[in-house]
Amino acid sequence: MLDTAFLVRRQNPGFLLTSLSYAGGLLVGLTVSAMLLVHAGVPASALVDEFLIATFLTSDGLSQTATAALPLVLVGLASAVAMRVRFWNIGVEGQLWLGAIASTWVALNGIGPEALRLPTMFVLAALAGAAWIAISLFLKLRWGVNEVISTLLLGSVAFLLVQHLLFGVWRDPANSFPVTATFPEASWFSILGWGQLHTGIFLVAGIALSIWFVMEHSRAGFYADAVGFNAKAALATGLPVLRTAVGLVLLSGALSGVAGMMIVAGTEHRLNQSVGNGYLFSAIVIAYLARAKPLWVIVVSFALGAVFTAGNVLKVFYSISEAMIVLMQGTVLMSILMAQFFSTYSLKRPN
Amino acid sequence: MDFLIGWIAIIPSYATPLLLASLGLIICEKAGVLNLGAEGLMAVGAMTGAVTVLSGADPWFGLAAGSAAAMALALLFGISTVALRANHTLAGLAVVAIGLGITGVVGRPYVQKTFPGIPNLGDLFGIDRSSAFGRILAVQDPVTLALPILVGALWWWISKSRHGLRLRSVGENPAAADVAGIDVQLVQFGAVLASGLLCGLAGAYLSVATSHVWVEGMVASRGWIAVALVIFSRWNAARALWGALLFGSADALVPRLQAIGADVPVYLMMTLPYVLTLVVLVAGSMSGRRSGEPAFLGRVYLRQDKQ
Amino acid sequence: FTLEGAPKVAFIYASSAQDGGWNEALEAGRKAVEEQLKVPVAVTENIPEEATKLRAAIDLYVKRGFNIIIGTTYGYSAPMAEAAKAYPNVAFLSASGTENGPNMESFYARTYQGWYLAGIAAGQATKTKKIGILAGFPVGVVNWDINSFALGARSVDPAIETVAVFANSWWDPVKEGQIAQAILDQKADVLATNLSATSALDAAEKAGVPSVGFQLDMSHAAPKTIQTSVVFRWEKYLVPTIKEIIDGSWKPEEFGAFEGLETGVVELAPFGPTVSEETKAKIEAAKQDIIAGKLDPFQGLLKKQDGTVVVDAGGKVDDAALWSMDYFVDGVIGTMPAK
Amino acid sequence: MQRPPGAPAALQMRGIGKSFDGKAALRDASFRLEWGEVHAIVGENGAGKSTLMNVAAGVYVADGGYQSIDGEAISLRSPLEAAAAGLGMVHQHFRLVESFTVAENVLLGLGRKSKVKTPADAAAIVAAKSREIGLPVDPHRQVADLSIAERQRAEIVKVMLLGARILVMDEPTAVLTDEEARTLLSFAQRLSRQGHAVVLITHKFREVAAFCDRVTIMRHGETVLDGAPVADVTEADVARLMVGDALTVAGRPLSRPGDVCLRVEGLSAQATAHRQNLNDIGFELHAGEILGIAGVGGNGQEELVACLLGLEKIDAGAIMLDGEDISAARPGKRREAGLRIIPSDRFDSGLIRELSIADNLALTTIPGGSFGGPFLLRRRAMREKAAEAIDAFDIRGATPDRPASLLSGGNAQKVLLARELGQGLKVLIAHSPSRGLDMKATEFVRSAIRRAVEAGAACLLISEDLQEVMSLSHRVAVMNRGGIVGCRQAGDVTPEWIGGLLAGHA
Ligand SMILES: Nc1ncnc2c1ncn2[C@@H]1O[C@H](COP(=O)(O)OP(=O)(O)OP(=O)(O)O)[C@@H](O)[C@H]1O
Ligand SMILES: Nc1ncnc2c1ncn2[C@@H]1O[C@H](COP(=O)(O)OP(=O)(O)OP(=O)(O)O)[C@@H](O)[C@H]1O
Ligand SMILES: [Mg+2]
Ligand SMILES: [Mg+2]
Repeated sequence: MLDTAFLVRRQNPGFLLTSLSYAGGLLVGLTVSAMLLVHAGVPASALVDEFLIATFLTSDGLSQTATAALPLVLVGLASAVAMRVRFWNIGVEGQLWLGAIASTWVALNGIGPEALRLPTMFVLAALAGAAWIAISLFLKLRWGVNEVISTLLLGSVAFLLVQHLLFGVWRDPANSFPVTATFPEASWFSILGWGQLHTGIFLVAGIALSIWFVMEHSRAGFYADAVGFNAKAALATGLPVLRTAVGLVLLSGALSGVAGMMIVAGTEHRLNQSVGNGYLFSAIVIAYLARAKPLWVIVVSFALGAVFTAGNVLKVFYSISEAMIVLMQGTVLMSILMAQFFSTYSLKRPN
Repeated sequence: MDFLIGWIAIIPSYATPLLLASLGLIICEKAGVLNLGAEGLMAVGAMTGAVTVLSGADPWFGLAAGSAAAMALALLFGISTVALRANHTLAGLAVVAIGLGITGVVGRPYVQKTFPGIPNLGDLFGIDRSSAFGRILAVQDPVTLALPILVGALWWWISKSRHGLRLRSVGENPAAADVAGIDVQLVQFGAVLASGLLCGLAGAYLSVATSHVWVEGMVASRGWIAVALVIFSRWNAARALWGALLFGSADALVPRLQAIGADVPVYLMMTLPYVLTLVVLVAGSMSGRRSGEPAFLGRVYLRQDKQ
Repeated sequence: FTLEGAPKVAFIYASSAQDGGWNEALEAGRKAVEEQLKVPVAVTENIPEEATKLRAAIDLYVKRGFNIIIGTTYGYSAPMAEAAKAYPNVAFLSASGTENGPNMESFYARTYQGWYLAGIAAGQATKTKKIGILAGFPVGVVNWDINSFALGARSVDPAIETVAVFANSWWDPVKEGQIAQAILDQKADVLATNLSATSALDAAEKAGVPSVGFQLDMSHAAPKTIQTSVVFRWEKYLVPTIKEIIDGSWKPEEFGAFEGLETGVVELAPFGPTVSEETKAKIEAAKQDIIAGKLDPFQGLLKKQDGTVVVDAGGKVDDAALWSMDYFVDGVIGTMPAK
Repeated sequence: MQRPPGAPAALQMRGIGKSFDGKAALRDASFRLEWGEVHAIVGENGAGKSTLMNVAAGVYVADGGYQSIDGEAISLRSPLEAAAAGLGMVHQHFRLVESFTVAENVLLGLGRKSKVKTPADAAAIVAAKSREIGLPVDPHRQVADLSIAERQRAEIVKVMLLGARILVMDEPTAVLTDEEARTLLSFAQRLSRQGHAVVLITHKFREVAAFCDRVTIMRHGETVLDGAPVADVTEADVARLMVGDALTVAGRPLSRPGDVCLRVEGLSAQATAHRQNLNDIGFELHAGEILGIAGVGGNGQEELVACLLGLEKIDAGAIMLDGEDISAARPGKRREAGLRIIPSDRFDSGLIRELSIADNLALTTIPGGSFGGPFLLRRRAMREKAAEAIDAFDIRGATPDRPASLLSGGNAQKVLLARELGQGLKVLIAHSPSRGLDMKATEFVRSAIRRAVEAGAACLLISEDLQEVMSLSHRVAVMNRGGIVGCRQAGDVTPEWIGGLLAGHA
């Protein structure tokens, strides 16, 4: 495989080959993971019975997956839209924290009329997320500061800001733990009666479909592609390059912010130190595997949500540790990536 | 004065692991391979180093074992990115997941077990601690002491030597390197392994040299800071030294302020290393320097592609 | 409260059960429950402090017939309370939790009592009149340990000052070692850790300074210099409580279970070689006084760091005020993060 | 210095096939290079010239066929092996590391065994070599700061220094001035007379006629004429063999200049690290007129285009289009006013590789509101429009949905023409519009421009190809060191006049 001399790129791998290599990578990754699990003491028979069935074929499993997927779709989209204009948003978590802070502020202080509480939280969370990414955007546009580092560093700053509030004005007054008081119910998405799934799903569906429509069928989406692929040519052909890039980057921040709101208003109903953790990894993986395509983001988010659900089942019934689950995620991801080789290149020796 | 001496003395222990990892990443990225896997590589180094020492080996051997184990993970990264041309960003994230995961699984029986670490200069040479300089020097360890030399050597090797020229050419324009007779894949593999070595050493340094104990997740995002420092340093080993010292000194300051009871908003103070790094970065960018990013960083080279 | 069905117990941890500290102390209690009560006990680790994830785990357990569920972090408290409402026939015990109900009890230990005793040991040992303590986050249950430690030392010599630093993490041994150094640099000659990692004790041992551990007996980390550790003995609470739940005689406390030296849920680990007989006697006397109710670490006159009076002479800090303790007492040098 | 017949060929290739993922670039191609000759390879864009030589140089591995160097059969696996066998190649797309200096690039290429160990030593031999072959190169400058022509010179000097016995040059003269091309090619001739073998890929027949001994012609991946002596073929033969039919050559547009369309006054821009300064440039361009700007690349042409288009800010002066000052307007606005451009690098600032041909064709009109309103995009209409353009401009290998990256150079240029010569054109800026194109494609481009000008457009033709400038323009200006140093009616232009104006050039 290292034999550079014979490696050629397939010009048009086709749907079948691409799907096959994905499936093959997935299969190998899952097989390795299954072996790890069996090694860790999970009976092989249980893998199918409980793990597959509990995750995919029970109502509980599915509703958990759907609930977990909601913020994932949002951060996946956030990462994807920024990726479309070649802006590497490594600060998804930071913007998510800002969105969570903004919505918590609205909820705890009862800002605005009760009927408009959720919309107010939504708007402010989006603005807060956008404002946070705007710092990195400004630094990049004004002085060319690399956004990878600025979003990464600002992500840490955002988390410390959350801690500042949780250990300060928002700490639980009765117990002084870093958890805010539970929000009044006006700031909750209502439960739909299927597990913990809540009305936030409509908001997420609306957002995801709008973004799909914008990216694939609108002029803005067209500009985004042009700008992302070749900003210089886009400028030379008269496209509004700056406006497009700024718009999409701010949208990315806003989506992350809304993800923060989705978490605190949808399932947590309070803010604590751990609700936003781990979303960066998910966001990047989702956006990449979905190739920044909005509809695929939805699909991959649900797949990842299912992985979380399955992980929960394993943790609960087989005392499988988080480390093992993280290891399996890494293994599956790595094997999918490696398998791409077979659909992207072919090895052609002289005859 | 005491405050200052204590502070200065502790800064290297903050900066050393960051710097070691950044140096590894710089070598790797100079060859065009974007490496986001530092966190995972460091985790493997930290765990292996600790487990090795806990099984009775010499701490120095623990450092070596940590490096070697991280190199093994780096090898996987190399196979995926260099040989199989997988996406560097995602493969890096996969390395983080695998590194964090495997250490949690394998290291489980070794959590919170104290073991002897490497001696510091005070122990080794009986340095007189009466002067400020003596106090600062005595608490350093040989690894830290060797670092400036390593930085200097690496800087020279990368930017002045012919090997460095070859390394850089691969990251800048592999097609040019290829026709110049350089084995692009081989150089990239070497660079990836070097990053494994140094990131593993950085991780092992955390467990074996600094804390003498291992717990899951003890790298605690230091790998990501190293990734940031690489950009901060504009892929320059010498500047990485200043970056690590800057970050480390700001990081070391906050607990010391707490310890003297300074009335500061602690959590806002803790943002200092991040904000300061950003400010210096912006100041650097304002002066309009080139970013130094290797032109082909993170991209896939295939000889038979249409150029 | 009566249990429906055969008793099945589940422990849910937020991180690894073998963390060398808080979780491992609870693990010891779990093992005792398993051995002494002969009931099936399941363990789940690494369920993050998020409502969805915890709730999913609880649901899975309940569906499988588990009816005694023990959560092990304050972050579980509120979602557990919601689950308790949804499953009235399942018993919930919440370690360091804040919610209680007809089928839910939060439990914690009066760790400050142990820390007061440790403070006496430290106060006896210090020559520089400065001792130090390293802690995780500024929450009530941690603040009272710091304050009580300082007060215990001051009971030996009112001139003693206590340097307190928060690591802003529960598990970062690297940082803890570095912070330990920062405290030692302040000329503290006794070093206590309120965290699970041993690197602070290791630093103390290197510096030849007496130390105090927490949660488990940490003498292995500093065999020469450790004085003692303030340890949890959760089996003293868990075994009888779960027994009551099974018997049907359980009645959750209105404000949760909050036991101390008197039941032995908190105690001191065996003393190390540096503790003199005189000190041991002093500590034993204080311990008996606390058990007898003659001594309370937080009795008046108690002043805050800035000099304001918390309680006047003759009064004492009540339980509610303990839980919301967000200040350092007089004699502590340190920065309380935010007000 | 021909060797006696029967001596082994310097390079022999027989029955070479090479396909890229099913699409054949070479089918049964053959080539025979003798020691002591300069051998031309000519052929249309995409005929497989570069591919064949890349096979010879070890960059591509052929699917099958026989290959030998100096009589010894070889099967190359890497450029290194080719270099070891004594073959060096100047690639069509330069293999230079931009962030290195010229000397460092040479040092890199010299490999580990060379006696030259430091950039300073390398600089010395670069300077010596560049004097010897008459191509000026400053060894200490960073490649990133060099113009295309300078890079070409650096690349040639580099390969020369590697000491190959067989030298392959892929379109080395495409971006050189006539003078430089002559110098280089006479050097190549000298080399061959010393017994080396030289391959020259070119689209210019005059170079073949003047400097080459034999010529090989390729079409569609096959060799249609295998090494005939140059004396035996005429330009018409070559053209016919290359294309399969005869060419008509377009001359100057048959139109009389009208009103002033574009007026540039006192345009100045500061130099930066990557940029030549522009000083006080002024000219007028009339409707129905072509104003040619001749000059050596790197003398401010790129910068002038960037300023006219609005990609770079100007420090002083005015750009008036139809009497309106557009010097502060953004590129989109200038386009709306009727400014169009064919850039020198098609895929750098003209086309977007990854987008489909339909998208590329619609790129400039969408901001103005075509293909849907302010929000929506009507892809079907875009596709239909593209299909028409593909037909009208005879864009080979194109369908509306194929990415532009798959087009050959000539066809990519046609996409650009189809777009830029469309509605609303008033002023066309054509920068080296036929660079790297074969004869047929070149004629197509020139006649398209001619037609547009005859229909009333004004054209600023910036080119390093003197012949192109002189044969198409009504007036000719000469650019040197960031300024316009002279301007004359086409009838009064002589090569000597231009040469004199350019003489100041280093
Ligand atoms: N690496 C490659 N991958 C895919 N296709 C290629 C590659 N290299 C060349 N081709 C294709 O092979 C054919 C021949 O290309 P080649 O570059 O040899 O033509 P050429 O004769 O040099 O043309 P030009 O005069 O434009 O340089 C073209 O269709 C081209 O697209
Ligand atoms: N990768 C490819 N897959 C399929 N067809 C291709 C591919 N590349 C080129 N072609 C087709 O081959 C023909 C010749 O293209 P080629 O790339 O040789 O152009 P070129 O003139 O060499 O380009 P340039 O001048 O930029 O080197 C075109 O008709 C083009 O559509
Ligand atoms: Mg070509
Ligand atoms: Mg070619």
